[in-house]
Amino acid sequence: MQTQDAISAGYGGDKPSYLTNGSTLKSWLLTKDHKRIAIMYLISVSVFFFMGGIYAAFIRLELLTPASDLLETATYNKVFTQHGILMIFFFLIPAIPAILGNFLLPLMIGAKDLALPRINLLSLYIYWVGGILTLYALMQGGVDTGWTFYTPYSTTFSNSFVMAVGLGIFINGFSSILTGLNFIVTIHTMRAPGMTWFRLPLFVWAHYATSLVMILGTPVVAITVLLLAIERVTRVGIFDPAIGGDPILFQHLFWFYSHPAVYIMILPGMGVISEVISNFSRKKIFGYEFIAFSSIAIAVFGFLVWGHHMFVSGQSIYAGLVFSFLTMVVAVPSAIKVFNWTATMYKGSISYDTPMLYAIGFLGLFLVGGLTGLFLGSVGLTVHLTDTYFVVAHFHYVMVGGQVIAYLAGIHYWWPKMTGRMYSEFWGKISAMLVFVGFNLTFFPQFILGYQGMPRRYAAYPEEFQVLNIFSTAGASVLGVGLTLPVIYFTHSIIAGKRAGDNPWMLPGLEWRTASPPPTENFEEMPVVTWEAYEFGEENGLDIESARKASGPSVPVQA
Amino acid sequence: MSHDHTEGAHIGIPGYLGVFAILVVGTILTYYVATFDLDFIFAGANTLVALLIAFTKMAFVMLYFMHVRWSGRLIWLSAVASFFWLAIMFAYTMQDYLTRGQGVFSY
Amino acid sequence: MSTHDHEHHAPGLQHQFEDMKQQEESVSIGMWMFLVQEIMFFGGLFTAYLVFRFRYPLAFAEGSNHLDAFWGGLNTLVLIVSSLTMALAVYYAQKGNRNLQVIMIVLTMVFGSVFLGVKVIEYTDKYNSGLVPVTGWNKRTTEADLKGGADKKEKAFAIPFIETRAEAAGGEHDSHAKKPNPHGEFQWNYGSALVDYGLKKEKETGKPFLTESEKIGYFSNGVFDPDKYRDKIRLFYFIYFVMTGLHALHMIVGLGLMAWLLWKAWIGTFSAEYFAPVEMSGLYWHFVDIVWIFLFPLLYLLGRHFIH
Amino acid sequence: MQNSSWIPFFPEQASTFAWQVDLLYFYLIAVSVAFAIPIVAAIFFFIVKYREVEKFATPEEIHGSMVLETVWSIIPFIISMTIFIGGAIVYFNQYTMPKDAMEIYVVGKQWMWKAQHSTGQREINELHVPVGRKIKLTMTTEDVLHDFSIPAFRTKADVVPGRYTYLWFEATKPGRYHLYCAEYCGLNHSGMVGWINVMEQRDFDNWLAGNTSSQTPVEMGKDLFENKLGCASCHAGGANQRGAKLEGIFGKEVKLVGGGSTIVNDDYLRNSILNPAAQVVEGFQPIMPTFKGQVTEEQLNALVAYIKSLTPNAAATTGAPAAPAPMGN
Ligand code: HEA
Ligand code: HEA
Ligand code: HEC
Ligand code: CUA
Ligand SMILES: [Cu+2]
Repeated sequence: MQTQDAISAGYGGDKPSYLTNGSTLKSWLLTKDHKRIAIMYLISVSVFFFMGGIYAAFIRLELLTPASDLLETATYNKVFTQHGILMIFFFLIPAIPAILGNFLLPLMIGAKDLALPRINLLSLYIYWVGGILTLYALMQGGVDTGWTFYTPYSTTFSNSFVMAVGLGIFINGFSSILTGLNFIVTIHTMRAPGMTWFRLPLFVWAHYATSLVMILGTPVVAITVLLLAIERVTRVGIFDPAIGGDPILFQHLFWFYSHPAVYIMILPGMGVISEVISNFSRKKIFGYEFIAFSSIAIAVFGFLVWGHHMFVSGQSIYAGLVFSFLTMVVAVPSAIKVFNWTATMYKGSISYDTPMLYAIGFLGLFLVGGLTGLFLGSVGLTVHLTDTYFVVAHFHYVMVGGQVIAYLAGIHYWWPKMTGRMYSEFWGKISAMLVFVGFNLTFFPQFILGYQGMPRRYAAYPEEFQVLNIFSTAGASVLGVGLTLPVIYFTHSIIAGKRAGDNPWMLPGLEWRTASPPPTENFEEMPVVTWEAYEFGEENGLDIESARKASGPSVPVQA
Repeated sequence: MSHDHTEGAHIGIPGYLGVFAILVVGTILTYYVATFDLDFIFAGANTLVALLIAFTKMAFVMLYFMHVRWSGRLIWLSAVASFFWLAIMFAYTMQDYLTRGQGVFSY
Repeated sequence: MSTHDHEHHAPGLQHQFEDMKQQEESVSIGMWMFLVQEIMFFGGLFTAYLVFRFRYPLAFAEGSNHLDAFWGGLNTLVLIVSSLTMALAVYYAQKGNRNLQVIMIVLTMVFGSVFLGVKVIEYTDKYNSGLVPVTGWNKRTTEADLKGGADKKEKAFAIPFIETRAEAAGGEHDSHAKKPNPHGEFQWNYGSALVDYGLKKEKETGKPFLTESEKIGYFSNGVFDPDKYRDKIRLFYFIYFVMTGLHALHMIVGLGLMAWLLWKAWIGTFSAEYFAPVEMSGLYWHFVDIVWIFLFPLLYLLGRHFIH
Repeated sequence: MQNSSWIPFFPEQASTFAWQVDLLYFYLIAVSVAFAIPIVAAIFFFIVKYREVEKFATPEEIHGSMVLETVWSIIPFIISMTIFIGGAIVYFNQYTMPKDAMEIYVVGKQWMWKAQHSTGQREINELHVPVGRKIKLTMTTEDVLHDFSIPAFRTKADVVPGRYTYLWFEATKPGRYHLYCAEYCGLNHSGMVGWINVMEQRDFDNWLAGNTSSQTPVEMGKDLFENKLGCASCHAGGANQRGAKLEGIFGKEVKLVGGGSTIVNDDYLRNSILNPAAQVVEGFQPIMPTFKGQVTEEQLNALVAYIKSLTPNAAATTGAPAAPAPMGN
């Protein structure tokens, strides 16, 4: 089919790119092309992110003053619950895997598509159904249980739309399961000739580990939410203490998934960071095998530590000790990664492009987030810290400072590949700075608040906490501006951005060896891989000389 | 990866019938054993026997009906891994219930 | 090799694959990953079962004794037969034998339906004897219904020609305890034989027989409390219904899958080269069978040895 | 206030194991700094030193180093074990219940804390304890999960419906410390706060004997209303309060749910406190708990006196003068 669209095909190709191969709504909604599905995910996930962000803005505004004056407690409770639910289940979990992973996995391993394209499309539809159901429930009145849905409040006491939202999360879970399933199959069976396991980009390894967690963990939260829903409808169930049930069992089942899920929320980010650090230092990654296996180790050991969310819940105190011990063990693979990333930059040729700025930000923020995770894993200390703002600060450092920043790094990094156009470097850097500063200003004070004892999920708090809360709210405004900028310059880039060329950064990865944006079948010819991962020399078929001429003295800055 | 299920007919009709017979015998056996009180061996012996039979039956279904015997390493691995993960869930949940309020921490 | 203009695909080869082998391998790994997912899904329920069985063993045994092991056992056999026919369906598909393939799929569906039919009988029985754990979901009976006795029997929601064991045993088994149930609440009219047994054992051996949780869970101020005991049995029935209910739901999905497969097989889609859908549906069917292989002893047989 | 410590924004240490928790905290901060500073320094050094000088240069390859990998796996592991052991020791101290402790029963309830001393005294959202004595709390809840949390003592524990959980501490300094509910429990979770009053043993004995102070009835009522009984958590005034407005009601007529109305007088007030569900004011939910058995006659009188004082010239608007409060002096 010959579609002559306004956007011309990518450079070098005489065939339409995936973007121009059909422009009807149907050609998008019924596509099996992983790249189009990724773009649709990008749009949907962004919507959820901004909704979650607006809730965050309301949280911060309410906490500007000690009394619950802007929002009444009832509203506040719904606001933070919905903030957590949207951000975790509908933004952060799908963010990197379903957008960047979907788009890049086949490209990186030299495949025409994911192994099961129809399942991929199905997972998008499931995500939409789950999302729309949740949004509908939020509009009907929302939920106020906290994103953790602890029983018996959620089963018997809450008057909000627990069922509907639970159902939304249940459905959405299957989207995540199917994505993970698809990735595992694809990585096993779809690698191009010569693409051995140890030539895979670390992004792929990270997604492999993530997919394991998705498959092994997500069904458990599905059944848990289902049991909760049944109990809510029938008014009888295994979590009901009145008949001998155990509310703490809910916590076990919930965290069996939700702790590993925090690794769903960081491993893909770590994959992105491995790519960015190595590629923008033009340096082979230090300790490839260690980074690859530490991802798997995190995924596996991550299943053994869920009880660290329940140190004061009334679980056995011995269980607390065991879980604390294992929590310490699982921190080691993360440490290995951090050290290897740092070592990679040694003797590199480091450029300061926006993705790299984000990646460096990630290193610092994940360090703080991870180290404070150790505070929380140290059981005697957590008795004091749990359910305070220390926890809130910890998880925002790893989730926002970690995964969201990695996600931004990745979006900037692969933007030219996805759209064929450059974004504005100048504004990219400004926004990276604003996000970094705003983020720290928002969440660092919360560590101090937490140690002082300010409990989380409080609409009103004692006056002595106000000063630090004002800092936090101020920071959130800066952060909000920093996060709004990309929307503007990315939109501008789609309309009027400079053409990027196929390989603007002269990188060796397979994804850079096809047109930008890539054609529907990804590669003109089935690639044959003869080089190791992260080798930057000319001998690997990179035409560096002419690229240098074409790119001019430095990266063009345009406003 | 060696994955050769296209070769078809692994154990033939007699083989399938044989497995079927084992499963039926297992079912009858598990029912029959359950009516005896085996607690004199040790508490919970009945449950253990029932589970052993169930596991045996499962093994036959998986190996022959589901062709795991002729499948690649990855299939074996995923079968084993899923039980391993179940074991994690059981073991670490139960370590809470089994040790509540005991020892130096008893109240 | 450039493949996009490769028009001579093998039947059923999808565009993203190079050859049939790659496709089959992908589909099979995908299916197994799906099964792993299913195992974890049921795993959550088995954990719940484990926890509460560990806490209230006697209540669970007592509850289990009022499930009908005959029907449960029969259903196990039925499922095993259907597993056999399913395996044979795959076998004949591999052989490219359309007719036998179709017959085997039909047989599988028949046995699957028999299984569900038996479940209906069992559920009905529970409904009639007030053993559904949800208030209001049991048969509502009044004083008058009970007094009416035998002639009122047809008023019970009964399946024609089939008498469940509890009904057959009805008179001697539970006449002493039948209480009216005007609101359809969960009932337990069968006493507490096992707790008595346990207490007797404790006296004889001097060793604790009841668990700590049981001592709290069945007694109020040291006196046996039938209401508290009933609640623990209710917990068992809750788990029973959720587990078997979800299993039955999987059976229904399986039957849908079979119907689709039947149609495909009927029009002759499958051949010795291309039969992956049959094989994959088979994997699913066997998985559902395996779940039942565990449900049967855990739910129906536990505590059976106390009867004698 | 809590910030009276020598470090700004640092909570007061007021229990025997507070210093242990703080020590662990500082140890962890030290570990964090010890790791963060070199890593961040290295990053900055590298990005400056090895910044791009030529576009698309291909620096020499370094594959990795087994020695380094081993070192930086083992060192963090050892350090993390010290953290674990430190945490375990502190945890042991926090959660081994002392045998010789004074026992207090605590019941959580949406959204208040009820405490009962072994001598029978009851308190709401307040807990009076003597300094230097081991106190063990035996806790449960009537409805959902709550969490009894005292930051100044560095301890907390969830309370779980259907069973007991336990907490102990030994306060080291007299004072007034925040008590929070730290497990989300619904609507008024953030209002489920109170105070721990640590007193010298002598004051505590006096307090137990009911000889709190020589306040006037109105002062005493105000204290009860705002602090001791937590009335103010619902009747604090403002637009969003859940309880009825009490200012200026005395002597007025109020409309009741189910039709009818009544004049607010002493008896009505008293009845509203002891048996709130009997006469529910129009426009409100019958959520006010009964205080029967929790307030002494004397306190009841003080409360009535205080509520009356919220209406200027209350005595003038009603014929009946307030019952003289039998204050002990
Ligand atoms: C992306 C998400 C993410 C990630 C990656 C992590 C990572 C970690 N988390 Fe976090 N966590 C959350 C998200 C995340 N967490 C969320 C959402 C909650 C709250 C949920 C709720 O209640 O609502 C939470 C809560 C939480 C708790 C419970 C707190 C409480 O409620 O009481 C604990 C306790 O142990 C904990 C620990 C850890 C640890 C040890 C790690 C480790 O994996 C971190 C490892 C990283 C490092 C250690 C840094 C790098 C290492 C070095 C620089 C070398 C030095 C290292 C050593 C000396 C070992 N987290
Ligand atoms: C992916 C996960 C994720 C992300 C990205 C965020 C992002 C943010 N979160 Fe969130 N948060 C959670 C997950 C996340 N959070 C979870 C799980 C909880 C626990 C819930 C619970 O207890 O149940 C929580 C709870 C939580 C609390 C504690 C509430 C409480 O316990 O009472 C606070 C308080 O400050 C907070 C703040 C923020 C802020 C300021 C951001 C910012 O980073 C957001 C920045 C984004 C935007 C601001 C949107 C983009 C910009 C615009 C739309 C422009 C307009 C806006 C402005 C100009 C301000 N969050
Ligand atoms: C959980 C919330 C809550 C608490 C705590 C509470 N109240 Fe109330 N109170 C209410 C509500 C709601 C009403 C209105 C409905 C009613 O009359 O029962 C009310 C009504 C009253 C009235 C009647 C007001 C009128 O306008 O007629 C009085 C008097 C009163 N409360 C006094 C008190 C005192 C004194 C205390 C503390 C000892 C107290 N309340 C604690 C919720 C509360
Ligand atoms: Cu009670 Cu929060
Ligand atoms: Cu965790």
